[in-house]
Amino acid sequence: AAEPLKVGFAAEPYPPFASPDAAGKWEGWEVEFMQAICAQAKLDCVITPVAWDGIIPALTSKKIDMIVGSMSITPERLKTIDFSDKYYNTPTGVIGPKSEKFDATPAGLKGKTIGVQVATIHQDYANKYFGSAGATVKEYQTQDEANNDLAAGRLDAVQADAIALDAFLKSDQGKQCCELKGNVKDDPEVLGAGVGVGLRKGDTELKDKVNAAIKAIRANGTYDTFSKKYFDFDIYGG
Amino acid sequence: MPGIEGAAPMTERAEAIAVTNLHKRFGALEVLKGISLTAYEGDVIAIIGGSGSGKSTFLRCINMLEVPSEGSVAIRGEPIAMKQDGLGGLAPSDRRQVQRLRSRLGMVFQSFNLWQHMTIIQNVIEAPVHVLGVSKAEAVARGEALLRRVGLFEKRDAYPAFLSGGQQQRAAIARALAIQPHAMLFDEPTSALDPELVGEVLGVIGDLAKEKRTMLLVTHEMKFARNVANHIVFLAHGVIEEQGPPEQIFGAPKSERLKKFIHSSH
Amino acid sequence: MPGIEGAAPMTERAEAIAVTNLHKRFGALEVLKGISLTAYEGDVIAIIGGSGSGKSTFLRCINMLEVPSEGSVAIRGEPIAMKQDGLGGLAPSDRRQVQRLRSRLGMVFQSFNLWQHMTIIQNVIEAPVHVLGVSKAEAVARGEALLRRVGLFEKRDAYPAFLSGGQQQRAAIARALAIQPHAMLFDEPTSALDPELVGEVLGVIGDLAKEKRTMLLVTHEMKFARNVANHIVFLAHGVIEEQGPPEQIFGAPKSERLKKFIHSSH
Amino acid sequence: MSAGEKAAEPDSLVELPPEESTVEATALTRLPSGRGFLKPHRVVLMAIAASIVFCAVWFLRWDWLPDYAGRLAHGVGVTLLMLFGTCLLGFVLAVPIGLVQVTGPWPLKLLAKGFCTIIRGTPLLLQLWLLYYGLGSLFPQFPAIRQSFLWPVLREAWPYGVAALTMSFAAYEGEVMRGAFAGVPKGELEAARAYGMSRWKVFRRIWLPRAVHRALPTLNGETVLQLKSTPLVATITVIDVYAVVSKIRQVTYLTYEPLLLLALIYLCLTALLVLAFRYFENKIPTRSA
Amino acid sequence: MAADPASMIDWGLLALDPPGWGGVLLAGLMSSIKIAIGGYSLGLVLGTGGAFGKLYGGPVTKDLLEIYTTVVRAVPELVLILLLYYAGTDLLNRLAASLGYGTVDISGLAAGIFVIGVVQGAYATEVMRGAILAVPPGQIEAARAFGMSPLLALRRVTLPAMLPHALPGLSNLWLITTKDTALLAVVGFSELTLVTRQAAGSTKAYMLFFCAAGVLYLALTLVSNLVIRLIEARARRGWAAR
Ligand SMILES: Nc1ncnc2c1ncn2[C@@H]1O[C@H](COP(=O)(O)OP(=O)(O)OP(=O)(O)O)[C@@H](O)[C@H]1O
Ligand SMILES: Nc1ncnc2c1ncn2[C@@H]1O[C@H](COP(=O)(O)OP(=O)(O)OP(=O)(O)O)[C@@H](O)[C@H]1O
Ligand SMILES: [Mg+2]
Ligand SMILES: [Mg+2]
Repeated sequence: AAEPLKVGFAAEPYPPFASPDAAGKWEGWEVEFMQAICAQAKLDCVITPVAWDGIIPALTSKKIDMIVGSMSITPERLKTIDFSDKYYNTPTGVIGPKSEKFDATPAGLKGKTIGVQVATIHQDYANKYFGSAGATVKEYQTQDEANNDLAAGRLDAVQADAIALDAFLKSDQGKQCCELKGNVKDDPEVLGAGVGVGLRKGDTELKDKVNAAIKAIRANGTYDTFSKKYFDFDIYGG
Repeated sequence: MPGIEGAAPMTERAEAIAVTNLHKRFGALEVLKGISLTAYEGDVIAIIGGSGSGKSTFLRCINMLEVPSEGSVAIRGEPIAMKQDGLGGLAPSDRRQVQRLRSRLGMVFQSFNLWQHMTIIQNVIEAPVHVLGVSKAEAVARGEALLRRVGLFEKRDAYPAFLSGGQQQRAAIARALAIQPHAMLFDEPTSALDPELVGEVLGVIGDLAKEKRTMLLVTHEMKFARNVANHIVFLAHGVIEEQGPPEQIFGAPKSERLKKFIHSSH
Repeated sequence: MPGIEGAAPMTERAEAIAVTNLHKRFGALEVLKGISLTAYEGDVIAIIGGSGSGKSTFLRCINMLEVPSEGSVAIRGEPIAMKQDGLGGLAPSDRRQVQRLRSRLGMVFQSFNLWQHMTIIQNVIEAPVHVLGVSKAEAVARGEALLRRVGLFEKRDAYPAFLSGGQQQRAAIARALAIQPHAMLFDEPTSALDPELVGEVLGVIGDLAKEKRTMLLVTHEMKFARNVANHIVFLAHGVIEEQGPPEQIFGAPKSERLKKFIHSSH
Repeated sequence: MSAGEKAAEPDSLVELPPEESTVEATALTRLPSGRGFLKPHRVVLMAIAASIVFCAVWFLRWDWLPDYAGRLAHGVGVTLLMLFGTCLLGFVLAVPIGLVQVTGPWPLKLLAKGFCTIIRGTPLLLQLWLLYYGLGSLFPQFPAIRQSFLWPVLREAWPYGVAALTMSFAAYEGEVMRGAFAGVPKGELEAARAYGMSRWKVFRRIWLPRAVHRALPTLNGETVLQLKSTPLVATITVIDVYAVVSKIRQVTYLTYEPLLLLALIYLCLTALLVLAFRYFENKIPTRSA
Repeated sequence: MAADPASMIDWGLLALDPPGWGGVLLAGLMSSIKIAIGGYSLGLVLGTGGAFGKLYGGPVTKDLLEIYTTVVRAVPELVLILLLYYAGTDLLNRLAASLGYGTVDISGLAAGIFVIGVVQGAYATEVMRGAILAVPPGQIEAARAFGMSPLLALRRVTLPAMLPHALPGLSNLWLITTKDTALLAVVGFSELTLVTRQAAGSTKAYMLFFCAAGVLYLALTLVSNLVIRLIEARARRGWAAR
């Protein structure tokens, strides 16, 4: 048999998309997505966790063959690696403490401190629309840290994708303190074209297979079946 | 005691150092077993004795570098206040007093103990400037004069590690002289010196004696002891086996041990 | 040179140490300015001179602890191979040769340099066991005999830091004797000793001389030099100012400097 | 990596050609002089370094650099501020921590020992995290603190970063100072006491300078380690140069170029530190065999 | 919401068997210790050689070592390991391919130990250099005077004499190594830090797992301290008590 295809996952957990359990088994939406496309394309896939810091070099030095890691497709990144077509795209929301009333517009966030995860499309968006309108943008390494600081009162608002925010608002901590202030106005140029599978440049054969598989599972309903287990809205986006 | 047994009429002079019934134990080993000695101003007392007989330890007890296990020490009539330290031993009770008294006791160590991170001149001016509060310019002037006197002026900016043994010893003597001490404690001040320099140091010590400075010196050089001291103390096995003016000690020793000791040095 | 100027007919004896035109510079300071000296087997040569005249440096050059700037050294007729080191100085070219020659040159340092992490007996057996390959049992037996000879047997298991100066010096002598050296280099072997012990060490050195062991000793004790040496070298300002048998040096010194030096030691 | 060569150590004292090692010259430093620096093998090394730099510039992608220059410079500033601030504060704490372990009364000794053990025994990230997310998020619960003048400071992240880094440096360095204090020859301290110096004066004039001098090589290492610990503050939103580079990596998905730049920046900073420490080390010549 | 914070802590998460994460944490700790011992040993060897090279080597050796210690200490370990592991194996594979051999696969563990060893070696070089300088020169001179070869003098005199000076610095390095093993996460190696993050991220019980990891690290430190104290007591024999 051929060598199995090594699929890189970020070793740091990112529920509900991908996280290991204590027995070392990976679970989450992206795990099921990966299994679906591998089955569809008749590929023999194994999950290979790699720390986020080393995931790109692991790809280029062929220690893994593709990355399923909630990577947003942006023009800047396309200069370095290749992406499949998007496989999900979520709206962007803003949350804030229940005690304060404002909405997710530049005017509403004026003078406020907004937390975002570093090096995400949200950071770029927040800088472009809110930062320029008089808000302070603070960068966090992880989403959880930003959420924590919002609960602790060090932030006035947090901007992130709707799924991450939804999970937080449903947690004990989130339920107590915060609420959704609304989704931001879309700007595809900044917010990008959704999340794609990361691939080595020039690996077109695999890219075609993956693209075909995504199309197929979208068409045959597999995609919606496993998505429903995790989300009560359409994660593929418009 | 020198004041009593010395030939010159010394009784009217003030006491410089008075040690009474001094004991020192290191664990089970009793190094000093009850020593009493009074040095009057201007006295030059040489302490002789075999290796390991406790000479260095005795000198170190005087300025409390070793805390005596028993007994008392008085400097210029001022007894060093002692207290029980709770462990069955003694301890000085007034730190400031000890510091004050020490600051006028010049000590020259057997192993020199120059401060390695300072040049020679810095070593010499350290105590005058930082303990006695002499101005730096004055201390340097005086220090340079002293270094010239011991023939080390060209080495003033060298670090101790780069000096010969004799040069280090002379630097240590200059350092002790720099504080213009009331009394000097020399632990083998000439062990690393050649005869010419021994002569010079002898001269320096003689000058100091004329200035009414008291001196206690541990030495192995009998000739030196004979020439410079007005009183000799022979230490053996932790007690003063015999003492007296040089003529008596070297000319007519009484104890067998001293006789043997003196004999071997001829 | 002793072989020529000495009174006894020494020319038929083998050369033990031969130094030719030795120069040593520390930077701009020229400490030794061309010294030539031959010691024949059984010679006991005392090196005297003022502090800083280069006596220690001379001794250290013989076993290459200081690399000479110029000149050559031969041990038992075997010249130490030297080469240019590329920086305009010299360097020994054969490390093994230097090690081999050193292993039979017993050295006693001015500052003892006992190894602080070893007990006295460990210090003494270190070189025999690890350099000469003597069995441990034999080295210990011989070492203990030596320690007894210098009166340190009870301190065999003490660490150097807990010994008095004289005790350390005797330990250093025992350590040097333990390698059964062909020649001994003593840097002030008696500076920290009392007269009684000086006598002992003198005895030891005399014994060694009888065993045909060559000795070079730096000393400040003229009496000692006179008694033990068959040849005296007077060093001044980096050159041999005068040399000869003790009677001549002490009885009829020629140079003004030596006269002054001898005079001051009386 | 050219900064490496710049930091190359000149010959140590014992190796100096004779005409440079007079007693007077030893009081000078061993820092390179123009003549001593350009030896043939150094020229070769520099040529190698130059070719490596050339390859890096030629074969890799650097088009993103101008966009981030400003942020990188700011990041370097934050890194330096964090480094010097915490090292200075940490050292001030380390001295008493080292000292009481050598001479102090037993309660203080125990306290210092415990502090060192706990701080050195747990990851810095955990300490930072406990301080910021643990302790720091307790403060807002108290309206009194929230109203007070301290709140604008407590609300920021950097005070927690400074506190955690300072404690870490103090603990590691305290251990080093303990060894250094214990290593000063006893005789020299005795000499100081024999001249009537008070305990404080013995400490300030003899013990401390001697200990610091002998601890300098280790201190140098600890400072470089501290430099590399500063990136952790990025986890609590203090953006240092490391965080800027991580961000560049995540935005561009470039593998090596930003890391090489980071390496270069750290190299320059380290080279400066090494040179500075070597300068102080050589102020007092030591005779080594 | 329960008022008592203790009741909020789900101790079951620390159970040794899945779904508890206790076993995973312990396995992570063991991996950390293994790597730390490997890397530290390599570092000690490199450090000893480096210190002697720096003090007694020729001018070229000295310069090369200075570059080694400066570069390796300066460059963040993450960068080193990425360069060595990924770029290194990449180059190796290309080389092997052009020579007609198959691909080689360097294990992440070997690469990790190597990188940690090289980094520790640079720090240890400096620590030992300082310690050797602190040994009274006469001690080493005496060894030479008795004809010891440089290696013998090193083993019998210099190393034991410098040990008391080097131990505090070296024990610091050991403690740092145990935590530096976290780097190996980048090459996909599960050690304590990575599994802690995984456990915390999956369960959201950050405080619990970070503190648990802290306790494990602390336990390791305490055991290490005990060993270090034994070594130190032995090394300092012969030092006059202060
Ligand atoms: N700190 C100490 N701990 C244990 N024993 C000690 C200590 N200091 C000195 N001794 C012992 O006390 C005795 C006397 O030592 P001291 O240094 O006073 O002798 P000394 O008369 O000065 O000898 P020397 O002429 O050789 O210098 C010696 O046996 C020595 O071993
Ligand atoms: N490593 C060194 N660097 C610079 N100068 C030195 C060094 N070693 C010795 N000197 C100088 O060389 C001269 C001779 O020193 P040496 O130790 O040989 O003297 P010495 O004759 O043994 O004196 P002493 O009788 O005082 O021991 C002195 O002026 C000394 O300062
Ligand atoms: Mg003594
Ligand atoms: Mg000398």
